[in-house]
Amino acid sequence: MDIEMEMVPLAHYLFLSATLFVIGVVGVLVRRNAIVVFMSIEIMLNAVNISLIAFDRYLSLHDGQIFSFMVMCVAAAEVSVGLAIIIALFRNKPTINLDEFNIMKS
Amino acid sequence: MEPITAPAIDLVSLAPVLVLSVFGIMVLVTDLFIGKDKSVLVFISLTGLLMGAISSLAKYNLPVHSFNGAYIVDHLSVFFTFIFCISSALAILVSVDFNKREGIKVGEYYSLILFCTVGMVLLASATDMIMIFLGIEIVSISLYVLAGIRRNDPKSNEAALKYFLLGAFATGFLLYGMTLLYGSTGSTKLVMIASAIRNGGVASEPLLLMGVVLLIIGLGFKVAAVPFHMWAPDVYQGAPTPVTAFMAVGPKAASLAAFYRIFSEAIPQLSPSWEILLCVVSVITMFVGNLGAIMQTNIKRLLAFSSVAHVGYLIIAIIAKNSLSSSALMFYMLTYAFMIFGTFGIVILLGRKGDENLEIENYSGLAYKHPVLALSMTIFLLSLGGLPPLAGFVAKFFVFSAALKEGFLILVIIAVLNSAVSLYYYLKVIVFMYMKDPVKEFDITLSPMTLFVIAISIFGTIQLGIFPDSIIALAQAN
Amino acid sequence: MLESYLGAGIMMLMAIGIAGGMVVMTSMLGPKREFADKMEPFECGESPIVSPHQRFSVKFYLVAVLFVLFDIEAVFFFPWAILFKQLGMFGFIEMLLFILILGVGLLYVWKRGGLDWE
Amino acid sequence: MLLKLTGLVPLFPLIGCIINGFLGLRIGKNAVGLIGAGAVGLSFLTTLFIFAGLVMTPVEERVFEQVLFTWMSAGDFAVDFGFQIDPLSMTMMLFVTGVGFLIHVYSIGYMHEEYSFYRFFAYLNLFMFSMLLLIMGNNFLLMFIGWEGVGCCSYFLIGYYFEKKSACDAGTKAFVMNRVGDFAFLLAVMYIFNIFGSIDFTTVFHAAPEKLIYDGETVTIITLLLFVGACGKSAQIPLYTWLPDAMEGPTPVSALIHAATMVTAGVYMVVRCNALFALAPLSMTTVAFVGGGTAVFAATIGMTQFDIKRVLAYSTVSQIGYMFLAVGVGAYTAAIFHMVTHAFFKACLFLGSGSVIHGLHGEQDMRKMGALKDHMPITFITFFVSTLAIAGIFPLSGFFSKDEILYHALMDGNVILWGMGITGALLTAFYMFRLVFMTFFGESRVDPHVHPHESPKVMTVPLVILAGLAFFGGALGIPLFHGWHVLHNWLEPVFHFDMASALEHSAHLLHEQGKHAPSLTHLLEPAEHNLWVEVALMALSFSIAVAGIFGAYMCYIKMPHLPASFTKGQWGYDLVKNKYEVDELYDETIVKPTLEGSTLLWKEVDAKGIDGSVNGTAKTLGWLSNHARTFQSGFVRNYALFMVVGFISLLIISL
Repeated sequence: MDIEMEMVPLAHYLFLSATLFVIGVVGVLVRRNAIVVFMSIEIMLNAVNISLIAFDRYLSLHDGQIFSFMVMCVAAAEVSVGLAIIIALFRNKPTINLDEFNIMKS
Repeated sequence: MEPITAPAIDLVSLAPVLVLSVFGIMVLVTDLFIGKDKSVLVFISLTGLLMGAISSLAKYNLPVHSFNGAYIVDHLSVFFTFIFCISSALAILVSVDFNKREGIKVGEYYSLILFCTVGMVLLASATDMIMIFLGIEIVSISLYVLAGIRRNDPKSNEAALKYFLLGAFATGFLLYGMTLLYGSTGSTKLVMIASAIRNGGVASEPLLLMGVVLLIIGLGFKVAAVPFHMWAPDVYQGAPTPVTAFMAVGPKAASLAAFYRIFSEAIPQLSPSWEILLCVVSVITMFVGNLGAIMQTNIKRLLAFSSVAHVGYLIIAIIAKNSLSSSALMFYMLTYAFMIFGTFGIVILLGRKGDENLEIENYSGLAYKHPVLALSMTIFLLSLGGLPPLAGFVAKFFVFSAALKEGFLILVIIAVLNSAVSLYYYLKVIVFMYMKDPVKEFDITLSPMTLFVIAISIFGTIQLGIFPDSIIALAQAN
Repeated sequence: MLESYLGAGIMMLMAIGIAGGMVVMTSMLGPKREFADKMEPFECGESPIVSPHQRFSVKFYLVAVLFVLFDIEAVFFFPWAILFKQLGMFGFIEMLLFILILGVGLLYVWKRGGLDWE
Repeated sequence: MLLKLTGLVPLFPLIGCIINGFLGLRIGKNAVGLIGAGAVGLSFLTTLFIFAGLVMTPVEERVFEQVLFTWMSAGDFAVDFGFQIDPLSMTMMLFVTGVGFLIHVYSIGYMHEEYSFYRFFAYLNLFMFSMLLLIMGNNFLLMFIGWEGVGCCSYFLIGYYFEKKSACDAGTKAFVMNRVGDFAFLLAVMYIFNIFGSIDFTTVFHAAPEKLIYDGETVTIITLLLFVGACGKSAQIPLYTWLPDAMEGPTPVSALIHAATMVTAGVYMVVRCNALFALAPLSMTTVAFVGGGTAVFAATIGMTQFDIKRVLAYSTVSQIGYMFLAVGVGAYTAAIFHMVTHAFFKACLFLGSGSVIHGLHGEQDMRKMGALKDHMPITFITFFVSTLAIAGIFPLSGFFSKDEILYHALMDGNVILWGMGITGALLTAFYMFRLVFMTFFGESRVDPHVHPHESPKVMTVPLVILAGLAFFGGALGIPLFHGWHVLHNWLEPVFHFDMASALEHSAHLLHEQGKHAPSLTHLLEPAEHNLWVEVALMALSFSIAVAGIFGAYMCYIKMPHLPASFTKGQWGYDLVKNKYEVDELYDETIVKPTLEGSTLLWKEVDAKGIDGSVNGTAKTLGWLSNHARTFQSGFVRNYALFMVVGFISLLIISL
């Protein structure tokens, strides 16, 4: 198993992770649907997880695995809170288009 | 395989976290079995906060490292734990009457504040990035819910959504930064990171630096530094007023403590690279905060921008990173807690059901109907503006002196200039209170709890201004 | 010094390029001929009878959220299960505490009525 | 020991403020007045005791520090909350509490009709407290507290008539302009802390010659910053425009804060820091020229005003300019001397004008006054005496103090400064007598519905006392013979500065930096006292004052009669006509150009230039603020975009 892994250098994983992260960022910037924006944020978090695990594997460390567990957990908690907020929002104003939430501004 | 020996567990040093968590759960569970009257929950939460504050003294001979160097009890963390407990207690006290008036009848409100406090204590005591991340998330998630606790109010909803989406977005950056730091130094522990950098054990310098930039973004968002501050005015405006006050003090203090710890303990060696970044952030934060506040007509937005400006001053303490600056940071946050809760206490008192009277115009002529309230507000605002001999001045003086000691002359000049500008908009409110005729009748119910908070805040603001020495001595015992 | 940034720089540029490229490409390459019939929802040649946007009951979301929460907590059981023997009594007690806290959460959800379908 | 009473001096007004502020409405007006004035009276009495104590101590030991508690300490840095009593602060305390007490008494009468009488006295007492803190503080920070405190009280008192929008604007303007000065002051304090590691007066001034290079960059920056602070508080060019506007406040406030005490705080501060200024010749020159310039400039504007209080306000600006002129040429005693006499006569003038306004039921326009001397004799006499004093007529107080300043300006070797001073003296005599003539002499132009009346005793008694002080105050500093100058002998120890050793130190410091120290031995030559020059100057300045008065007489007594004599027709027509032509000539060639020029100065430079720049700054801030607001669009995605842009910018900076 190790031999197979060695064949793919660390940089490739980091590259994948960075790409995913940027895809997430761009998603947040260009999409209007709150749920999709939210999904993009999850992509960012998971991109981070990829780096964490890759670092662990290549530098023979362990903390990153724990870290990624925590990230997943926290992400789940955020999902539930986020969905709850979006549902509460939807009840008052039946839309999830972010551009329509603009009561407060200077 | 070998049996794994149990890691060294030091529950005593974790005492405040445990106590607060237990009380938080207790509030949650009790709420299930009681009726509409939530005063017993208030009592439990206040007891919990008191116990939490006391339990933070359980360790002496500081600093104590525990959990394999992931957790520390030192003067910084104990002092900050006290600030958190005080600010959460004040937040609960101002909420009582507010919630009654506005019909917020959810018991989770109090437990969320307690859980949030747990997160803050973790943040101030963590010396491991995983713990810091957990702390930040516990705080943030509680705040997302608290901001949107008025489920039927579109403003509150919007505030929660904005805060949540942007907060999660910022968390992504923060995490990525932590990952890069971890990847290039091989550890999540702050001390180990520092030693890796010192001993040249850095795998990739560019990744490390990029990690630092990402960290600044993530933490900058949590403390509302420019340009990551834009959520603050909207969220402060939309959230229920006691939550706004709470947000402006406790979580901000906690994030600043973590900010300080990371930058002074993990990556002090890199200061030539990040000093300039933080200087830029600090300067634009001060300017945007103060300039933004000038034109505001809503008191909550005004205070939001003013709190952004205050973060600008506080970042200076992080940049200076000497022993004076850490005690300055602690002292500043303590005084800030009193000033903010005092101000918001009065803002809450002035509101009525369905009409919160948040326009500055509504403060016209307050001095004639309620001279004592107007005087208190004046004291808080002048203290926020840094007028001696009030607490705000001493705090600012401390931070600026710490920076001067490290030779940041220009930064300090800009900061002093900014605090001169800031007085302009604080004065605007005072002008309205003292020098305009009332636009409408004041219909103020002098609720005892809120008055109590205001009284404590007045005492704190004046006491810390005229006799700050004992507290300063505590803050710099390390 | 700058060379070492080169790699990171190229990586960033490519990452941005790919992500941005995908957004730009879809809008550029995708055909955009729009006419009335095309914008109609397609239902086997028939005109649609009801709006396709059916609302799911909020209950589904609630259950989904609760499921996600409790499900993800299970992730912490895996390391414990793998090292069950080595961790011994310490691990066992820790896990009991963990489950206890989860149980309090479950109790809360139950009493709040989160598990009632009707 | 009497000196131990020091802490009580500021305590009394503070207690008065608290009682009046919180219980004022309940205890009734009489009690409020009694407490307000009584508190200041008590602190004046205490000050007298302390003064006696200080006089009894030997000259070398006349510095007494009383530390109440440690205000804050951090690391190696500690600030005490303590008071410093030395001849300088003693002098200030005496006249501040003394004049303050009189003005408090006067206010009881003047403000009696006001609804929020108690509020006024609470502010006034708070002001006294802050002012005493400013004077007595033993370190820069405590001085700064007092400094900000008096600013705050001044702001509240200017805006006392809050119904008037102009009053509010004036208050805000005063506060903001003061903040500019305060900003500089605070920077200077921090700079001092940075260099000396302490902000105690004694420590800093003691260490100054050892740590600072004569004419070095550091000391110049520090002193200039301090001076900018002083400019803000003492209304000097370019930060003076708030003071005339500040006249929107009640008249006793103008007398106490904007004439006698607060506005002279800047002078006090510079004098207090004489050990620093002595090392910075460039700053000294700046101080002198700004002072001299202000003295002339404000005086010219004073000639064009018709509001009785605004004339006095510009006069105050001008007189403080004199004090700075004195400080700038190193004549510290002269500056303090003039400050004291100015406090006497200017307080009397303001209170007198208040009495006039009171008697005319609120009229402030001099064009609607005239011939009041018969209606209000006491006011008139006291006012006249003070006017003579400010105009510099022998042997009144103003004559001696102004003359001393002019003498030192000339002896310092700068004829331009002296010229400024003498021009200012001429203009002062002119506009002050213009004021007197328009108000008390000539035809009555008073609104027929208004019946002028003399003010009650509680107002006139302070006037009489102040006029007496204005008359005899000059005795403090009779010049000519060594040893007669009481004030000089008294203040001497404070201004003692060992220039020789300072130069030695700075030469040493320069040497350490590898630079060559310039030879500055000429600084060490003792200044000689030239008796005859002084006598000649006295005669000159006396005649200048008389000339000014004569000018005013010509313009404002003679000319206004002309239309009336025409209607009466017959007697002495030719004579009058001849007179008229003389007057006309005089008017055309001298008065009119001067007046026009000064009006132009007032309209263009004052209103557009300086006010304009203040307003411009406010506008720019508003504009920036508006732009900052447009970013705050309310759209989540914009905010996210901003974060990303911020990230990229930081990344770029970090490379």
